[in-house]
Amino acid sequence: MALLEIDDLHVRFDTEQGMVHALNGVSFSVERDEVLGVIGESGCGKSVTMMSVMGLLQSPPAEIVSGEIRFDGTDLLSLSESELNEIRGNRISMIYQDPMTSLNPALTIGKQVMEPLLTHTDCSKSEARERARETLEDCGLPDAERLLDEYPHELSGGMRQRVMIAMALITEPELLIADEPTTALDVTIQAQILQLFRDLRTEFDTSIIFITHDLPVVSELADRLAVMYAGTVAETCDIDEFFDNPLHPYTRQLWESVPKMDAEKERLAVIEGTVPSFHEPLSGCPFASRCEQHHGEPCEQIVPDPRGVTDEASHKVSCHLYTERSDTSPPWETDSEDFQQKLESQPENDVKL
Amino acid sequence: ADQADGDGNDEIFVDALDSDPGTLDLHETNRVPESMCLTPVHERLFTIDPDLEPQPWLATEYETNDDETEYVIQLEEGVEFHDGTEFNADVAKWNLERAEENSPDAWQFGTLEEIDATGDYELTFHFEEPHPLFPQYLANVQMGFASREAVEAAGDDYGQEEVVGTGPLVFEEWVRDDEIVYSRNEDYDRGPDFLSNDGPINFEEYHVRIVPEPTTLLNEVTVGNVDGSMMIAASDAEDVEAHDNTQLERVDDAHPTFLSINVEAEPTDEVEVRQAMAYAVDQEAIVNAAFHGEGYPIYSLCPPMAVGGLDEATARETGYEQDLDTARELLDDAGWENDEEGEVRTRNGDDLSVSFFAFEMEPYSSIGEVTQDMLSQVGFEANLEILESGTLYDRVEGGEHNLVTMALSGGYIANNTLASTLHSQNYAPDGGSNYSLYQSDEYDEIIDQAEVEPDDAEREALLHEAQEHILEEVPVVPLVGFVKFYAAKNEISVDAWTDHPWWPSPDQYNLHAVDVDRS
Amino acid sequence: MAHSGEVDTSINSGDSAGSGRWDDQYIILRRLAQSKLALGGTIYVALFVIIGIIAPLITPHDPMAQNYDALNQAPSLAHPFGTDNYGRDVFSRVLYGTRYALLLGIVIIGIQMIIGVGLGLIAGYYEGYVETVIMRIVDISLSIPGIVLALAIAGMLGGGLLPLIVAISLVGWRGFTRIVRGDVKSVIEEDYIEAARSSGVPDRWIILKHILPNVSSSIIVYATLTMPTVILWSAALSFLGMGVHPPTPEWGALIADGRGDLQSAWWISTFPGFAIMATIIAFNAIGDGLRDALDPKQAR
Amino acid sequence: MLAYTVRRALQMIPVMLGVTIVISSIVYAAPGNPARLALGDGASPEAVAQLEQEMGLDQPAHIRYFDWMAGVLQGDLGTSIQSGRAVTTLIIERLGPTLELALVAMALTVIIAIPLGVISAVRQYSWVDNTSMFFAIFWLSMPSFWLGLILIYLFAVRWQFFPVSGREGVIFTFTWWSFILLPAIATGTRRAGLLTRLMRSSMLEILNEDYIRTARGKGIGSKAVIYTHGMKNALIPVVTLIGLQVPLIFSGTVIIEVVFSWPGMGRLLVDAVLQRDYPVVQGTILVYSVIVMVANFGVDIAYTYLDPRIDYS
Amino acid sequence: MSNAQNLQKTKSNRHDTLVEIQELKKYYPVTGGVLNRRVGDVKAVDGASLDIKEGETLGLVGESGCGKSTFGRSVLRLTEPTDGSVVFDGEDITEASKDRLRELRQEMQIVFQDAASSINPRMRVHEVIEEPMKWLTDLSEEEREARTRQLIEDVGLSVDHLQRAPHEFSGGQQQRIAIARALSVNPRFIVCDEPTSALDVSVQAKILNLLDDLQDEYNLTYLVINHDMSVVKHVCDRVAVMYLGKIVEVGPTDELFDNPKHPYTQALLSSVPRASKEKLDDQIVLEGNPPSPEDPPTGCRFHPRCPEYIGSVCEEEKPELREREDKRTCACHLYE
Ligand SMILES: Nc1ncnc2c1ncn2[C@@H]1O[C@H](COP(=O)(O)OP(=O)(O)OP(=O)(O)O)[C@@H](O)[C@H]1O
Ligand SMILES: Nc1ncnc2c1ncn2[C@@H]1O[C@H](COP(=O)(O)OP(=O)(O)OP(=O)(O)O)[C@@H](O)[C@H]1O
Ligand SMILES: [Mg+2]
Ligand SMILES: [Mg+2]
Repeated sequence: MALLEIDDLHVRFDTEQGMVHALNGVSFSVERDEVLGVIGESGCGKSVTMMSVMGLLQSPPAEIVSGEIRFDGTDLLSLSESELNEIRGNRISMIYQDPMTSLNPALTIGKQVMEPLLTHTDCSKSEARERARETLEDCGLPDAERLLDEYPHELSGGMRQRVMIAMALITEPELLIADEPTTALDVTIQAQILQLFRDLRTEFDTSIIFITHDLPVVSELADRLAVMYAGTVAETCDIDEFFDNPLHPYTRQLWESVPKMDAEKERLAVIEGTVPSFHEPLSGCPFASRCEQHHGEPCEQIVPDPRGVTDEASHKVSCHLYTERSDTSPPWETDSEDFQQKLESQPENDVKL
Repeated sequence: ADQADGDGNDEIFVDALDSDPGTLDLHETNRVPESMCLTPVHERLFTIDPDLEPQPWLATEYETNDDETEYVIQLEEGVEFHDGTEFNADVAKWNLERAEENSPDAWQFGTLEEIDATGDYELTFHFEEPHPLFPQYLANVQMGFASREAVEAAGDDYGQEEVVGTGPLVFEEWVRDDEIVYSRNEDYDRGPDFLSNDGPINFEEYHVRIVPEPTTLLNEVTVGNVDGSMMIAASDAEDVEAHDNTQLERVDDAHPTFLSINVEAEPTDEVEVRQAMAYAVDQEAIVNAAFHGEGYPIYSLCPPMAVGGLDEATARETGYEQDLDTARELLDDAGWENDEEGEVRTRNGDDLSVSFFAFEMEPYSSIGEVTQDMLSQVGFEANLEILESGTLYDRVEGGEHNLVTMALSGGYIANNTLASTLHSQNYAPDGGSNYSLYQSDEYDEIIDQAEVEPDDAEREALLHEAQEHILEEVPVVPLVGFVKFYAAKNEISVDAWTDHPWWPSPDQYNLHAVDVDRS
Repeated sequence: MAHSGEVDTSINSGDSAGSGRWDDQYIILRRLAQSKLALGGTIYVALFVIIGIIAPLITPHDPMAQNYDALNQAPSLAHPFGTDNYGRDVFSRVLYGTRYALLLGIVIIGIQMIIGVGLGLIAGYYEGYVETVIMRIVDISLSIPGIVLALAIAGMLGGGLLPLIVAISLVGWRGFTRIVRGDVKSVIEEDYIEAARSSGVPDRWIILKHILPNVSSSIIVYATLTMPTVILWSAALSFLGMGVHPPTPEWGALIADGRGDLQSAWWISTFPGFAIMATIIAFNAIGDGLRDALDPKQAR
Repeated sequence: MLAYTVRRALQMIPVMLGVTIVISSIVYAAPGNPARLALGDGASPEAVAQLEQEMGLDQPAHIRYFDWMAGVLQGDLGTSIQSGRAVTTLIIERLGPTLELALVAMALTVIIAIPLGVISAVRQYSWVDNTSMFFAIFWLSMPSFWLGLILIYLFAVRWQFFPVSGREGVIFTFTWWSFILLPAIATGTRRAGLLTRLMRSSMLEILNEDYIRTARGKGIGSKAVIYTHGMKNALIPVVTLIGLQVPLIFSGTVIIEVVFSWPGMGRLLVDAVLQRDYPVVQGTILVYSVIVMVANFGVDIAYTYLDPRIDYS
Repeated sequence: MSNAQNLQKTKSNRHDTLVEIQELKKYYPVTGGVLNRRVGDVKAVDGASLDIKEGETLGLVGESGCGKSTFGRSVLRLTEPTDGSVVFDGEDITEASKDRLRELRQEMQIVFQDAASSINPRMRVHEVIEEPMKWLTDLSEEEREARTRQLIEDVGLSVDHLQRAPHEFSGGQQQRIAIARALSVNPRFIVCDEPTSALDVSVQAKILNLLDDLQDEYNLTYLVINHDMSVVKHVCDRVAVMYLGKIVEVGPTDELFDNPKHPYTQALLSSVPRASKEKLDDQIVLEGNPPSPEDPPTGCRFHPRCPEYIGSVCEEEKPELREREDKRTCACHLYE
């Protein structure tokens, strides 16, 4: 059994401008001891998904319409607040997107790092302090003893992010959710944090969900990838598969548009069009309007199964190209070179918004 | 304040004032609140009896020469100040000299040349000119006596921390803006003969609370901690009267309100115009509208109850009562014409318009409004401006007005009233209080003569002549006399306190008559 | 050239279609309407303005007409709010009071705004000693409790409508300056100011065209929320006898008029009191509503 | 820290100077002749002129200002025209009652407003929230002097629970409380309304901060989240808010002192203004300003202790 | 090319130096102490020198806070530089009068990182684009309008958009509007301060392509500030690396990426994730954080973090930025 299974999760927000359908059937699972990278453009629902897992969505305006989130077999959505409190911060921890605002400015680092331990175990204050110091050191913060009595504002961004990580790890959770932990940081600091994550993987055996919108970053760390698009999961696969044999047209096009360090200077491929409006529930494949392999009616009218259309457990894709509804097949599966050519031969005037 | 009850001997009587006194040095002030706080502490050489005649008080007897330029006054012996020092001729002389030097009312000494202590208990006063009203003046609290020793010892603090007199109450403490506390002078036995109680007063302590807000004062008197007050607003008098807990007495006061008409400015420099104004005014209506009915119409500047006042019948006969037709006729005759009633009259293209100032306080602003209305009925255009007093005085001194609402505190003695309002010496632009800017040698002469006329009847005749003179010339239009209110809780027995309205001063209760019985 | 081919006409999905500023205003209005309190306030104020303007048409009696035959009458059909000590119709006086409230509010806030916003813009935009001087003046003025200063000014000027306006205006501008300066400081951080500079826009124009419109919403909110203060201060000063003089049917003066009759003729001061309260509640409601509507972050 | 305190204190000096200039300008610019008013009706022009000279009214404004300042620096605020007493003495006598009233009003405000604001924020849109917001707006909109009149009428006149007016008794005794309670309520209510709302919105703001989410994500119970994570942060703006209330409370006491016959500085000021007692007006406003400045200073210093982010060294 | 021929200026030859920046400094005062005196400086830019050649795209990379934006703004004199000179097409703009500066603004424009904040939300799109023309050129209203229409299409939007308010556009579209505004006065030199870092990859690609197209069309010179090495690699002809207010290395993109000289550049490059199956294994992970520009280290500013630290010379002497043996420009004692 997977450690965490998210099954067809639908979330919407009731806002002044109308209903926002943020999640339109998100499904993926995390195995024990694996790092799942979740990638997607800004606004595609990464954070909302994770907030749902943590039970931290503010309701109203948020409303979980349907779906299940099973953690180690229990449906988190059916738990009461206090039952949920047993789990979060203890067995599941989260590192939040912005280390600058996610630490309480009025409490010392020590107090905040110790807090999960004091809440979830009955260890004494001094034990907790000792553990906090150790964890901070594990997270690459020298001089942890002094740090315990300092306040967040006295720390740099990178250090704060390490504190956040230590805070999440102190209870040795089974699942660690990291929501864009490096986005706010500089490259050199990002490298440090990524290094830390790699080290932690070996030291703590915890599963990690690593969220980012930065493909290169996730490729450094993840075992598996879930590609999100407009509140759905377009594709879930092993990282190697992702590079070798991406199935979903979005995945492919996304990959093409990323400037790469080891490629020659060339014109970047672009994805035409814009993300569909979130105001309406999905009426077809969300990527249909921008899809190069778009093939008519089914794409526009039938929502591809969010759990993945293929039976394969390790590589799931949510696209009509792989169902019997499609009369064509994806070009790269049958003839990969053809596709490459097609890309290269794109007329220049297409390279516009 | 409601402390122990009992036989009435250990009670506290709480009075209330509407503003904090500035000083309790009797020689430094002549304002009403201060006077009210001082009268029970300081005795004077004379007092006024119910027939309004001066009676010796700290004096035993007095003599005067024929032309009343010299007074010899014998003092009571064995009188002690509250600090134990003796009251004698030296102390009295020192006090009166101090009053002459400092008091705002020093004019009451007239042409005093010198005071001699001609014996241990005898004072002799020499005047340049006759000073027939001197004993009356000596009945004012400003002419009272403070312990010389205490004054000299306290220096600047006298009147602030220390007040020492000979009277029935002993000053204890003054908490600013809050209250003044007095205790009973147990040894007091010099009350004038006309009082039912000439010994110590009937209660243990006397407190004067300062309550500036009229509504609060009303509430304090009816249900609160104040036992009695003379500061009730006219608009609240009925409420006090109607309240189950309280009683109210009304006494007419000599204190007049009137309109001063600027005799120098156009068009009120014409006597016909002024007379028309006087005919246009309905005093009764003003009483109702501006005084809530709590006043009485006056037809001469000095009401009958003032010393030298004109009796009402004469005043009405010589003077004016509302008569709109006569007013209109007068104006018509003077060439101020209009086609229709209520329209503004004109003459040679000029409107009959007058500038009219009224104080921003009640009842003056209301007097202004009502009078404006009345004037317009006969064809005046009265441009009423309601002004704060500082501004009003400034502008009136500049002669910018035609008409202004005025009142005179005191007013008990006709000479004073008539001199201060209309004597050319007091010409307003020079800083005086003659806001009519009236300058008449004839009038001045009558007043000056009355001031020094030794014979009472003669003097009265002169004063009446002066009043009739102004009724002809109309530099003022008399309006309303104030009414004094004595409000008190029912548990206060006040039987005799209004019997003699001038005891111990025109502004004060007869505290000797007050009895507190809270049982 | 190459770019003429395909043009993307789609509009960002999150935003509603429509045209620009009207759209903004529509959203603001809708937000206002959604808050029942703000809606109520707006309706009340609209009525209040209308009443102020057409008072002479709808008042049953002349507010100044004295009637000695009908003194201190309790509310009745003829006099819905009763009559006062002079037989004047309290209802008419209260209605006329809206005129004074409006007049005082608009004039005083107008003056405060001209002084305060001007100085605030200058202080916020120009750094250095200009700012220091202005802000020191604000500090100084803030160190003197407002109504104490207003009372002294109005009182020493002798009371009356004009001194009242002068006093409250002189005291109140500082709030605008503070608000505006703070906002300018944050607007100035925005890159569009830098962009305007690099577009050669002169300072004066940057202030008027780029900064002022972007701080205007807080000015409007602040002005709306200042209205209650102005009304309360005028009432308080009039009550102390340093404001509008008695026969004038200003609400504070009306309360002062009837304060002695609370026991016997409660209606004289109670109705103007309620008029003040209702107006203040309305302005507060609109102010809050506007603030929320203009600043979605605050809308919770 | 000390440097900051010193700097902050030094900063008060120019402001203070500015305040004296502002006050004096207003006083000197005012029309009306205090000498006249002091002498009363019927005073002779010579007497008025002499008094003017004694009071220095014939001097140009800047000379008067410097003379006055010279006195102020020695603690001498001049002499009252009306009573002839030292203004300093007059003020000292009344300062106590005013401070009492302001502090009690402040305490009432804080005691009512802070918990109410917090509860309203925590239980947003609940009946507690709706009710307290209703009352907050209600109180906020009531002219304090009118409220004072009504309180007197109801609680002192009608039901007679409290004395009508005045101040009696030794501080903190029962009598004292009975006298101070109504005026303190009248002074504080409007402020309490305001503070409740401010408290609520600042608490709401804090509850929406990311670090509150972080705390909830740790699995701490919601009460603990509010009290350990919310309150400490909420306290920081509250100090500012309370600081902002200080001048308002003092402003409020002025009129309430008149309504309740409370023997404080407000009455002194009102009387002095009406009587054009310049030195008293100048002195009272100055003292009010000093109080406000000291309060603001205190708030700023308190701030440095409360908010670890502020580093003033 | 229909647009605005009247605005075309004589362009100097490609590869001539267009902008020459020498020892540019920008200090921000730090105040403190009892009297709030100036107690120090944030040395945001501290003696940076750089040549920008006509027609090239020069990338400027560096960590957050190292002074890139300050540098860019000082070059345009949007903030007044503390010291140093910027010579634009032979003219020292740090000396230029206010009026002259305004004329020069026609030649030099800027595009900001956050498009949303760089457009006044209260203005219509057409006002936004027209504004520089209004103040910087003598074009008549009709001419301005015509050019605005031309520009909006040049950047890939349509004339229908001109009447709309900025908030109706997505981030990418807003950036296009900002670019149109910068282009409106037909400048020769544009500073792009992180023009895509607020955008998603798919949108970033479009903007980068657009900038590329416009460069050809308008004969533009770019200074592209960015912290994303892969973007820089992708769009720039040459790259300058900045560390703590100083340029530490400059070179042609390929050479610099293939063979970085300065240890900082090396670390920087090795830190960048590759987006490939191979994970970084030879990564140089720098210790510690960049020091504060208020109190920069002595000597070589990088020495406290430098993996190649060679001794006291690093601490004591400031390395000079100059051309080294293999035609590479860097500032490091390793190559002395
Ligand atoms: N409180 C909210 N109210 C309304 N809509 C919301 C709210 N929170 C999120 N959304 C919507 O949900 C969608 C998904 O948001 P989410 O924060 O999960 O995106 P994300 O993938 O995390 O993006 P980013 O990379 O920018 O963090 C967005 O379209 C957003 O507009
Ligand atoms: N107006 C200012 N006042 C004081 N210091 C400033 C100011 N602007 C920038 N700084 C400081 O100057 C330094 C350089 O800032 P700059 O914005 O140029 O960095 P940057 O390299 O552009 O960073 P980023 O990549 O985050 O945009 C920083 O330490 C910053 O705090
Ligand atoms: Mg997110
Ligand atoms: Mg920058």
